[in-house]
Amino acid sequence: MALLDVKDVTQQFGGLRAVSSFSVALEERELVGLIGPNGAGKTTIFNLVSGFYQPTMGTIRFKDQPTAGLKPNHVTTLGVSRTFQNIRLWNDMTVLDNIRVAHHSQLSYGFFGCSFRSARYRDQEKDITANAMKTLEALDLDQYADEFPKNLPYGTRRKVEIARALSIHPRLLMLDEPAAGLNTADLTGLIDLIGWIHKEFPITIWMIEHQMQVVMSLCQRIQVIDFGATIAEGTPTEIQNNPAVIKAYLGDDTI
Amino acid sequence: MPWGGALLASILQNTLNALQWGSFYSLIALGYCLVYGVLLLINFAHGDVYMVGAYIAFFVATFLLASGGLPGWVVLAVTVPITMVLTAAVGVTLERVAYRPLRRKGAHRLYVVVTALMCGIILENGNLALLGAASRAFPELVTTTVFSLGDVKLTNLKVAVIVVAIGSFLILETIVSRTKIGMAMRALSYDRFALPLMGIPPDTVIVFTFVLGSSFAALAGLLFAMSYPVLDPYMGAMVGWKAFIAAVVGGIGEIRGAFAGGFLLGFVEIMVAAFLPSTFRDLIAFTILLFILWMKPTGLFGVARFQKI
Amino acid sequence: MKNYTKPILAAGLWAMIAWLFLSGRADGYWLVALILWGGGATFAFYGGERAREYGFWVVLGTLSVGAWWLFFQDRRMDSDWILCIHLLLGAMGLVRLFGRAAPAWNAPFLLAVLLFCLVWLSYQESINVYFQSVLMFTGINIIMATSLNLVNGYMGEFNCGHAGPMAVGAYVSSLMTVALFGKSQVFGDPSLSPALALFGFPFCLLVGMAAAAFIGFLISIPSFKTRGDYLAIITIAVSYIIKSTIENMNVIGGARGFMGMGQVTQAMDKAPQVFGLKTSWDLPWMMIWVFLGTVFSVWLLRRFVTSTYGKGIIAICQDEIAAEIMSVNTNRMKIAAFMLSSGLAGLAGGLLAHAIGYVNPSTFNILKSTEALLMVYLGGMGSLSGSVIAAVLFTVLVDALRFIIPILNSALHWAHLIPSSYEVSQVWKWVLIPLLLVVIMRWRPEGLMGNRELTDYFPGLRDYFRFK
Amino acid sequence: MKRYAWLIPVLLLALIGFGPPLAAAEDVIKIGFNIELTGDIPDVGEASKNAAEYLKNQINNAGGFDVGGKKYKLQFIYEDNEAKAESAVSAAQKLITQDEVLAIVGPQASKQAVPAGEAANNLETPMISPWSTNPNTTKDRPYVFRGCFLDPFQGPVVAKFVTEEFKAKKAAVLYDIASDYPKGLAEFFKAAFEQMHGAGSIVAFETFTTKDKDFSAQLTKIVASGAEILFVPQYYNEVPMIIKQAKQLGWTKPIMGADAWAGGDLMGLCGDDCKGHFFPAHYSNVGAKGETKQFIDNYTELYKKTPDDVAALTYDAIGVVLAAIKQAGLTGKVKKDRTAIMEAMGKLKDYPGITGTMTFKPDGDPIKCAVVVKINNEGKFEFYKSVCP
Repeated sequence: MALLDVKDVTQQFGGLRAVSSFSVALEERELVGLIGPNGAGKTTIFNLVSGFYQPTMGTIRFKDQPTAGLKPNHVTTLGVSRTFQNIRLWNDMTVLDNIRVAHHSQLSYGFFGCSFRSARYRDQEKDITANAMKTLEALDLDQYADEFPKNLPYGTRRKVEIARALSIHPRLLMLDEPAAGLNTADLTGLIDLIGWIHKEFPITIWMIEHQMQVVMSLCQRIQVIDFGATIAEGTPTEIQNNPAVIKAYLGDDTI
Repeated sequence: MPWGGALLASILQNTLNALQWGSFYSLIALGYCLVYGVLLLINFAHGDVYMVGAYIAFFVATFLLASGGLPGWVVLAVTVPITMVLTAAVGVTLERVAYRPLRRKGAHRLYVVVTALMCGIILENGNLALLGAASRAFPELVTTTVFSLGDVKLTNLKVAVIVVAIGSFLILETIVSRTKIGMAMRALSYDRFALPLMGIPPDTVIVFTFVLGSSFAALAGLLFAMSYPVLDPYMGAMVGWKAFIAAVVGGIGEIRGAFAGGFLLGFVEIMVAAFLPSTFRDLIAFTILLFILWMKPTGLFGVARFQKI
Repeated sequence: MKNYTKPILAAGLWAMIAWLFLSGRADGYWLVALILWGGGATFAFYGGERAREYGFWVVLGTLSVGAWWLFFQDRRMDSDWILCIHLLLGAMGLVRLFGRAAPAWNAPFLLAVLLFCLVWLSYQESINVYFQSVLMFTGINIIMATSLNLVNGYMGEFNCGHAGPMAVGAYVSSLMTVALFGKSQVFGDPSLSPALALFGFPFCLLVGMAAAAFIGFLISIPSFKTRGDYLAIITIAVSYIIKSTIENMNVIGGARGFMGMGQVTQAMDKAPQVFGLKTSWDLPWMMIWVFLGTVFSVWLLRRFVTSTYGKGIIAICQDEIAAEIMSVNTNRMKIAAFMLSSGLAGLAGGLLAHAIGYVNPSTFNILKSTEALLMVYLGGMGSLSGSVIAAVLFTVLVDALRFIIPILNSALHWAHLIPSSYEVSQVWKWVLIPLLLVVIMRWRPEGLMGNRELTDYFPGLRDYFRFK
Repeated sequence: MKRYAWLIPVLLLALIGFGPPLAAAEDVIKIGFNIELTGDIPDVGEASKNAAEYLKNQINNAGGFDVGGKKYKLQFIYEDNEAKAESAVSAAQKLITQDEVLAIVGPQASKQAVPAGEAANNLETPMISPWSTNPNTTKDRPYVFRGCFLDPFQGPVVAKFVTEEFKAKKAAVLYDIASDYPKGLAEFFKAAFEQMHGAGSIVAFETFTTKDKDFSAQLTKIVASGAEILFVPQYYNEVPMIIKQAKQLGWTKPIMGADAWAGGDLMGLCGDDCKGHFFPAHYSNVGAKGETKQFIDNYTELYKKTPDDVAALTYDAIGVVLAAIKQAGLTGKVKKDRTAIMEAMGKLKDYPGITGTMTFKPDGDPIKCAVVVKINNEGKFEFYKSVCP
């Protein structure tokens, strides 16, 4: 049984078909890449999986459970977590708070719990903080816990965002162009980091990326889409030599 | 109860009333909309700029009447441009003194909005403090003629107001969509930082926007003063808020939206007062507006700006 | 700055002591006490690190104990003000010395002493009814500003109809108290003994809060889909609808307003008789309720926004999409924020109605909402202490200008700066206040506090109160 | 140093507490004015202040006010209530406890007078509202008085007048629902008129909201309703617009006003349109004699406008307070004096005011006549008929 099972999903925005009958099945502990030219519909697929859009057609099942109609926060609770193409941290909250708030859907105390500081409130806040600090330490970010993300360098912000996504112990981690905007030195660090996460945590990683260096060295399996439809699938080496992929990226020089 | 012909006459009469009343909302809403479209700033002082316009028109007109012995229509013809220029100067001064420094310092948008709100209060009470409490009567520049079409009564002023409102809308629409500076205005609303890179000075565009908005507010103030000839310092406050509501219901930032929203609000208010118990006018009018926003959360003509994730 | 503050403060202190002595306001005992006080302060100003740390507070602590002792012994007071200032300073000293043992109790202890001082001063008529009402309006404005800050500051929405839920809270709680404890044309005789008013009043306020929170719930539903300026319109429209509805309800007075709360607040004085304790105490109960209400509001809001649960709304403000995808249930948080904010506005309204003894729908017009907005943005979006400071500043300024403008007028006339025919009237108040705000905005475009708290600027204050 | 920053406010607080007590001058009579200097109806506040200043200068220039053989200077303290209910309360409290006035004159409009009356009554200070016609202002409040007739009196006066004068059987009303005074008066008029002509004789009962400028929809309805008379119980600044718009929509029948028409510069705003209409007033400034004429002439000369009802009523209200002070005598103890003044005021018989003679009923309302005035062709308010209770 696949962890994430996307079947024939189509997304229509007015007249524009952003994704057309896209299917994928991700197994436990896989590291899969999703590539394609700009505007191919990659981020839309991520948005569909994380529940931000509801697919026009098709089904998405996570842990064998349909996610149709669920709100994004609900999907997160099931164990899907993600990062964003252009970093979306809460800039006026400390790094530690950023990670704590990501635990929001796990909170079981409500408004009255937080106003009366109930026992459950205190326990949970303690657990959350401990867990957040553990994640920060694991990613070597603990010295930034009280900094504001807006004051951090770009590479560190990327890392904080990954930490935020990772901190809630997801089963599926979706990385949307984690290497965008990084310099070469950061890039090597990022490849090591993703590899390390994949090794260290019981987690499936699904990644959109343009940097071939990252994709080729990390992914076990790559799926290529163009105009919302899959055009190729296979191991990195297979993809590298696939004529359809070359055509999609470089254009059709026969015309 | 009016039946048959009487009902028809009543509907026609109220339609005319609504067109006149909606014209004022539209004219003021256009000013809100211009500034909002360019700066994303709700210029809450706009209603009071319009009040200042009415007062300037009053002083210019009384001065001209007193000094020249000119006929009314000449005075009116001279008053219109002078009022527009002077009021535009007030609008631009507000922009220079209050909003621009904040913008330069990168203040949050809502701080500028609240500053605008405060500027409005300053204008209202400054007027009261300097000119005294007495309301003023606007001189009658053009003799009001009442035309009767059966039971429906029409005045020359009413027709003029409606024509001017529609004309202003057409002029503004042309400026914004056809001229070079209009293009710059639209560009500015999309990307404030790219515009200077294209060689267009954004401050010039902003000043032009304020000139445009304030001078049309002045026009509205002048016409308002002619139609409802009692001027008081607080006359702009309520109309200003309601015109803002109209602009938003139309879809703020859209010229067509502001125009349509103004007339819509005028229609709803007048028709509710006319055909339902007038006691519930505000209640029903605002419920209808809420319902419209519920159906179309970005207003009648507004388009939700797509946010890329 | 650093070099001059100490001498100025010390000189001011000694000048005050000298003046108290020379004007015959301090008798023998108090003179000794004051000199000890001044000496301790000077010692602390110029002493070394250790003196600064402890000496000052030790002296004040002793003095305070002395003051308490005197108070219970023979009430030898020359001035209630001296007593109260000593009590406050002494309490601060005690907190400073022993407060680390149980930091959670520091703020409640200080607030209790402050409340005692206020009640004592009003009981002794050292602060008159007018000053008491200014204090009450300050408290009410604090509730109004801080609660609006939750939505406008922390959540980043633009609610400009805060007066709407206030009106609902005011009317519902007033109708309840009058129906239960007062005689009126609408409800006839009281249904409960007026002697119970003291205990029933907070309950009625809670019902008013609940009704106002329901309005908040109604506003929050469109906020799922609608944001920004469109939501602003919805809030304005709701407040108009509320005002208009009340105006149309002739049963409760309509535009004429509703009254009768005065007898209820007077009935509170008789409360001790319920226990068979006949006292002649005439405590300023409304002031006590406003004080408690203010503390309650700030306390509740502070607890809300410092919890991870409440920080969800800050996440919505800073990036709603990220908040939604990263596990915040945005709809539920919006409901919570609007309900809390409106509920507290209802509390402010209920207290206002009882402090004035009269409600009128046009009290809750757009100007009231504008005042609330002014306070929030003057204090800074997302800063509770900023809202508190702004509310205090605003209320005090409004009433201080009553005194300042006539002085200004005569000064300007004396200097021949304005023609003798023109008088600077109270109208200038509403020019000066907004002007001040515009000037402050130019100087600090993020409001007085930005989105930081007082303790961020003055970390020393953490000794007295902590927010977490 | 920041550690001691808190000392600054503490010291300031201390200084306030130790501040010099206000020196109470012996030979001064302090009267407070709680009036609408800003807000919706600033004209009203201005007129009250003018009338008060006029009276004060008159008495002080003559050496002061004589109580029990001793001359006192008058000191008037003007507080602005911003035309807001809560400000009216705090202004009243300030006047009573901070300035320690003997009595308060104002507020003028009922919206402020009702809550301020509560405060004054609780603090046991006599208050007289010159212009508030709402019954609640004085109801069950021994310390609160008023200087004018009430809405329950004025409504029937108007109803009776239009019936007799215009033989009207169907009437229309246009009023501001969000304002206390017009609403109350409209309802009293409706009740009285329907009592005379049966239910349904008010063929149009139309409303608008404060600060509205356009009444065309309501007026269209009124014109179509076949009413013979239009009753407009509005303030002077709304009346011109209503009358103009009514004319433009084809209304040719008479329009009847209320006493608030005379609250400001009606004719300056209205011009020719208002001529020929009637309204009940507290006094008429045309054809006045004696002290009334003297007041009108002096006031007109001083402030370049004719005194309106508010000015005349305020002048009378201060006169009533002073007469009561003279009768009660002064002991120098403020609290005792206030009670004495209140009692003296209640017992005042036939006080000869410029707006007519006044005797207070036990609830603090005066027994007073109303005058129906006609706006004549010169724009003057001409005496037409006097209606007494």
